[in-house]
Amino acid sequence: MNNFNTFKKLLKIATKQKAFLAVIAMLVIMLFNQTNFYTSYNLFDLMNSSSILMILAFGVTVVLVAGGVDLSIGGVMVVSGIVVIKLMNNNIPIWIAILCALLVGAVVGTINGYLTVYQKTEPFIITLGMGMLLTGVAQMITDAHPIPCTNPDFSKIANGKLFNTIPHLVIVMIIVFLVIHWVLRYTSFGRNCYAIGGDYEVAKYSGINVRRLKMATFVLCSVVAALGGVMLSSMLNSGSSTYGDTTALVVNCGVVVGGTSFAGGIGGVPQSAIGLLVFGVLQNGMNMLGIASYIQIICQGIVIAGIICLDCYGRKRRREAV
Amino acid sequence: GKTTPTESTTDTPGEDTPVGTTDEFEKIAFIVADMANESQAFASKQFQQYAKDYNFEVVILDAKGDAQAETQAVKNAIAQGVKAIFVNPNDINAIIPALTEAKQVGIVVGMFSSDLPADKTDARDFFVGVNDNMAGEAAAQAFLNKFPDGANIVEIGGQSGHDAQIKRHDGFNNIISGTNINVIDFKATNTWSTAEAMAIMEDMIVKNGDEIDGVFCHWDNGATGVIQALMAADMKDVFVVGVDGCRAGFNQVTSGDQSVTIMQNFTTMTQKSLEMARKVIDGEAVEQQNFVPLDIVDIGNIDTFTAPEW
Amino acid sequence: MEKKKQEVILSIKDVSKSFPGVKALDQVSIDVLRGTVHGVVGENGAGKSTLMKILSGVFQKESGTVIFDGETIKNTSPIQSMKSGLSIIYQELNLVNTMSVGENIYLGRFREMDGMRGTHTKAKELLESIGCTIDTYKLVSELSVSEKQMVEITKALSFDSKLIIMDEPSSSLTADEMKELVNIIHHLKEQGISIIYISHKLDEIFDFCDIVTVMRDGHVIDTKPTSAFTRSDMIAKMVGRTIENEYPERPHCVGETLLEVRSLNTNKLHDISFELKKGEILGLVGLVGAGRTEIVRAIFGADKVKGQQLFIDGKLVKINKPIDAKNAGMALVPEDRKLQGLVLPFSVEANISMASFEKMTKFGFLKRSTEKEIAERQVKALGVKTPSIKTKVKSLSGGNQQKCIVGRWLENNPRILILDEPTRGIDVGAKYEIYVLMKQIAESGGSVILISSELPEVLNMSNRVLTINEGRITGEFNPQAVTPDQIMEKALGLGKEELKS
Amino acid sequence: MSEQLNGKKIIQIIFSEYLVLVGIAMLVLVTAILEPKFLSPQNLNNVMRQFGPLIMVALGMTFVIIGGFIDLSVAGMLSLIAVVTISLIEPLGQVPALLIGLCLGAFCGYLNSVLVVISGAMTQAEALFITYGMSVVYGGLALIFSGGSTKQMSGIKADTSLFKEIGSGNIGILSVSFVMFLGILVLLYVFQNKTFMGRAICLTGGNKTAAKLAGIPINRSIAFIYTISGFMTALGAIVLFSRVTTASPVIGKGYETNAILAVVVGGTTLVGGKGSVLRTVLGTLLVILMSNCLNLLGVSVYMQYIMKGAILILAIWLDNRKQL
Ligand SMILES: Nc1ncnc2c1ncn2[C@@H]1O[C@H](COP(=O)(O)OP(=O)(O)OP(=O)(O)O)[C@@H](O)[C@H]1O
Ligand SMILES: Nc1ncnc2c1ncn2[C@@H]1O[C@H](COP(=O)(O)OP(=O)(O)OP(=O)(O)O)[C@@H](O)[C@H]1O
Ligand SMILES: [Mg+2]
Ligand SMILES: [Mg+2]
Repeated sequence: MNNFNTFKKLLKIATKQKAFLAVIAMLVIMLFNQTNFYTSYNLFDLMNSSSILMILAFGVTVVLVAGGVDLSIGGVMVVSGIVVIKLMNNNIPIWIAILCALLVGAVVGTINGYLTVYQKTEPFIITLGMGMLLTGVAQMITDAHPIPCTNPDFSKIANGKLFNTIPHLVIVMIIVFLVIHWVLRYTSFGRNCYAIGGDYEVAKYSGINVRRLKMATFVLCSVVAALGGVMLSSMLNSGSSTYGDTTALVVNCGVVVGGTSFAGGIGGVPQSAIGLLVFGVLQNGMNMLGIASYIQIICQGIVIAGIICLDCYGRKRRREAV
Repeated sequence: GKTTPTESTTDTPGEDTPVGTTDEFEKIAFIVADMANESQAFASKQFQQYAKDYNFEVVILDAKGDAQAETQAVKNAIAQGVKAIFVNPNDINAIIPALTEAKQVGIVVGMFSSDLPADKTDARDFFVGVNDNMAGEAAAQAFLNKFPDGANIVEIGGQSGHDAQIKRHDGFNNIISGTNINVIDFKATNTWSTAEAMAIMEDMIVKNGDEIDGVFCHWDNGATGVIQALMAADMKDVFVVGVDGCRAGFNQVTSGDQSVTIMQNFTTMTQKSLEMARKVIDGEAVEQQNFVPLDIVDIGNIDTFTAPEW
Repeated sequence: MEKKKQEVILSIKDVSKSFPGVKALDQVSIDVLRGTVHGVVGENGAGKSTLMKILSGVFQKESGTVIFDGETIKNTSPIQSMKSGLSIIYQELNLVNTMSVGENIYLGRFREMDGMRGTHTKAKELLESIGCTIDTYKLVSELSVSEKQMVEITKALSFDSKLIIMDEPSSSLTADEMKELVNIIHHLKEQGISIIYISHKLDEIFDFCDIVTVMRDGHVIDTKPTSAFTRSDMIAKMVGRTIENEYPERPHCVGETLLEVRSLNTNKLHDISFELKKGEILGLVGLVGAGRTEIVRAIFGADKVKGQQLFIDGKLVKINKPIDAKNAGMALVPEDRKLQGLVLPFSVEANISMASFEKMTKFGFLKRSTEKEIAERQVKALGVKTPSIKTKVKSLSGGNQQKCIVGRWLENNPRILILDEPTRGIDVGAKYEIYVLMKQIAESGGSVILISSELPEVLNMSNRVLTINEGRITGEFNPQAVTPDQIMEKALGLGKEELKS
Repeated sequence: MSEQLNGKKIIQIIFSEYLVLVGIAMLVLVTAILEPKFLSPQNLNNVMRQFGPLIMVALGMTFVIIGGFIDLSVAGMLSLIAVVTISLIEPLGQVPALLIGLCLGAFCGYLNSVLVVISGAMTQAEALFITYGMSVVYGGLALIFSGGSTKQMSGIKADTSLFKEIGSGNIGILSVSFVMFLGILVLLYVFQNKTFMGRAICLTGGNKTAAKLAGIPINRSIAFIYTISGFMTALGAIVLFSRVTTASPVIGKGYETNAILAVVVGGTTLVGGKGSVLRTVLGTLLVILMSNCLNLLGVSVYMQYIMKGAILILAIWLDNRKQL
């Protein structure tokens, strides 16, 4: 009985989740092709290469659920990634450097939050501006040169492998996933995020401290993005101002493809993980199949537009069907 | 299922034939920094064209101008079980961890066009390419030749933060500083955009007027914009130097709009890379650093070069 | 009931508030006694909602004092007022659509509720205590309007309130649910909780309010025990003039068939067929959720249908989009004016002229003077209270907003006017005007389809009534020849059950 | 409004409604003091020319944003149109190439609208991601079409006089592209304020459901919104490649953000329903002047990012403050 219910629940999620179906479809396609796709190395690599974007996506999910949007994560990632390396290159211990980088995230998040919440500006455009500004800051502090890390231990944080198979990066990603999932589902903070995203005014009249809460989501998102930046720097063992070019759009897009509503109040980190997996599997699979780059680009565009269109279409059908 | 490439020796007989190799050709991967960049798109075509000559089958992976995507591409190549990887790096430091991993599983690693930092060269087997520092130096030399008595020039950089932009700028300024040629204005672009180069040039003309004797533009297509701006301002005798030696640069030199292009020969570079890889795989020793010389092309010697295909 | 000591729980003194262009409240003073139901009535825009929002801390008063439970209240906020024992059910529904019923009831109190499970258990208990069986895990967006209303009431109850303000809670409740609400109100009263009850339905006011305050144009006109009011007295005070009848006489020149609907099917509707005669007002009666809205939306081309044939004047017409319906001479005043009717950030003018582009465009170009004429004509004809036609429709009161939508369609001289809950939240005077309009349309050869949850309204205004139950037509009546009970029986679907048994 | 307009009132209106004007004035003032050549005719001429491509795209974007949607596809679309049009000059001749380019733009825009309408995307966010996907598709098509290489107008043996005229020609003291812009501005202004479709677009942006139920053809207005955007992007592409005489397959990169920036800094709100093409002109002017000024002041490209971001934030912030 219980099993049956879980099964039904899964089925419901599957039909509702275009992204999930897309991932399954791609996995099936890869079954019928003679490639090294289904090797443990590749599957872990696939997870590994999606991990940083996923970490960012989990932070963004919180903001989106609360009815905001954050396009500055690319900038945050880059700046914090550079900060951590600059500090370490000046002989500051790793952990302190990482904390400082996260602090950078917190500061940016606070500014974003302050401007959107207390000054009632449009987060979409404010964070876009913040992203540009941070890119400039990153270029200025590095003079637009990539800076290699001189501390040999730093690289191991992301590049090491547990039992020689599971990349540390994947483990970090899973930890972030679990923490944010728990926060969103089982804490007062998380539920209130859904409330303010669902209806800001109602939440306000229900005595939720909407401003502080919404502000907190921006801070959380930026701190998570900063963590993503630290992991990126560790993975690449260097920091540069050019890393975060299209990150913000791709991540937000992945989160929405996964099914977290831009309008707020709907979604969660499992959906975001799947949304990002769509891109990860697609990229990896097409590389495995040796599909030419330009075609890959077009396929990616079609998948993005396609899934979102299907999703909208489903919602339209549901609207009409009631 | 199949084994992971990391445990490369545990292949059990009777399994599916490894996909990485066919009967005749060994699989190699060329990781392009950015396929939207025409010089690299051209290089990838060269790889596809010449791979068979060295008994290779080439997989092209696009890093889309992104350092992170590039390490992913390297790992993807590892997963595909290739014999050799050629990388045109977006960021020479960022690529090292991934290349180290590739070398650990026994893949031959060749750097294409840009080399790793001097103290990290053990992460690759060999390097073939031009040195972008040298491109900058050659451009500087062209100015020194043209203006022995000194001149005022401006520099328009490529995408700021990009490896080629950094090296061309550094190489150029190493030679130029201390000479009587003054770089009175420098600005890099947000992307390798002709329109941006043109707008910057227009604004530099307003600012510096007729003082400008020469322009060093980091890439020939940018020089196209520079030339447009100069023509609009009716400045005819400005000495324009570009890098690439692509079709645009060639045409501009031929028509006399551009004075010099520093030409890099991708065909030679590709062939040399493939040859090196073949040798390493076959167990021969190779030279680690292989510079393909840059040509300084001007109206005087342009007839001696074959017109580029890109 | 023995006379307890009638203690004043809430004392409002000389409270004023103005908005740009209107003085919404002018020196308002009201005392509310503990354990009483205090009715507040008044025309649209009288300032009722504004006053309540000041009490609950949504708006801040400009002057005057408010003393609640012995304490003077200054610059309060919604949560402060709720915690101090004053909760409010707003006129516009106030639930988070994307969340479950249970979480909505305890919104913002997740921690106190001991997590998700505690929230749902407690919510279920509370809902059951008022006789409501909604699944607490259901999303609010899946509820019907009346179910939402019940959830709101439950939410207000979940606070230990000393005073509950209900701003038109009954505007979308069915008769049964209304009974339940009355029970709840009595129950609360017994516990010594006071209730401020705002409604345009005078029956309710006379039914269970102890004291009534009448407001007009931001002033308190009178406050006295309900028994001291007569109905016409109260109406006269509300509108400042006397109205003899609440309903005009229904039209009586019913002619041949104007519209015929044949086998209309959608996911929710089954084989709906009916005729609409010229000069007729056809009432659709049913419980909320029965599918009345769906029928008219389908006819109007707003929803996808599986199959239907529509004949106007005996000719088959194809209607796929609302534009087709408009061109065929139909007009629809939708049930949710803010979401479906109005473009809130736009002016009254733009909102009124929205359906009249044929009139005001020439070769695709707008004629501004015509647009102005149209807007001014309708504002005048319907008596829309607005500072100017350039005023944003957002700042009008509910009733006046509704009039803008009606005016928009009247400008088109529609032959078939469909009104979905047209008088929801509208005062007596405005209601009467709308009834007269319906009658005028009918008498000038058009017809009206009227959907309303107020049975007296349907019975008094229509020539014919169809009952709808679960997407089917279950009966057809002449409202002059039946009792309300007979109609409700069919609307509740009881006839079917009897046949079966 | 028929109230008396005295000086004080005008200043008040400027500060409350057209803050971007103040921004422009300050930018002009500071730059003119630090670098007097800023006001030289040559520089003004440059600004006028640099203004050309972006204003076209931004004007199109204005309608999209007023209609409550957004169009990120202009980046890919601009690249595609530029490489296609420039390649067609030689085989087909100038006028056919130009017309095909414009049609292609309108078609791509129409295609976007079809996706939006069929899928029933009602919100800005949905449209954002659909058009982002389409931008990637158009960009990919541009790469395939060009094989990744830059197309040269100067390398074309055909007659390119028409495009040269668009790119660098003059009518009196005005550049051809500027005159084109003026003409189009008038057309679009009239379209927005005096025609049925213009009003329909505003109403669609204000409340789609209500507009639909009132018999406004919202599907047609969505089609108009995106087709205009596509057409204007095509014009932008043509002005752009005529100016620089080349078209690379990534030539449109960044145009989407700059166009949105221009529209929003101008004061058209992202909520939909409210805004004007005139505001966009001011917004675009600010964006263009900013990079011009920074170039003249010799500020590094890093600063340009920082300034752009900061001005965007500042503009929105100040704009919001006065509304509070
Ligand atoms: N936010 C607001 N901004 C401007 N004016 C407002 C606002 N809210 C209300 N008003 C105006 O204040 C007056 C009183 O409105 P209120 O909503 O209190 O009326 P009401 O008595 O509740 O009417 P109804 O019965 O229609 O709900 C009206 O003239 C209305 O236009
Ligand atoms: N937005 C929505 N999403 C999902 N379900 C809905 C939505 N709106 C309504 N429903 C469902 O459809 C049913 C009909 O709701 P509604 O109250 O609109 O019915 P109706 O036919 O309009 O009622 P009436 O007969 O009073 O006009 C309800 O039971 C509700 O569960
Ligand atoms: Mg009210
Ligand atoms: Mg209804």
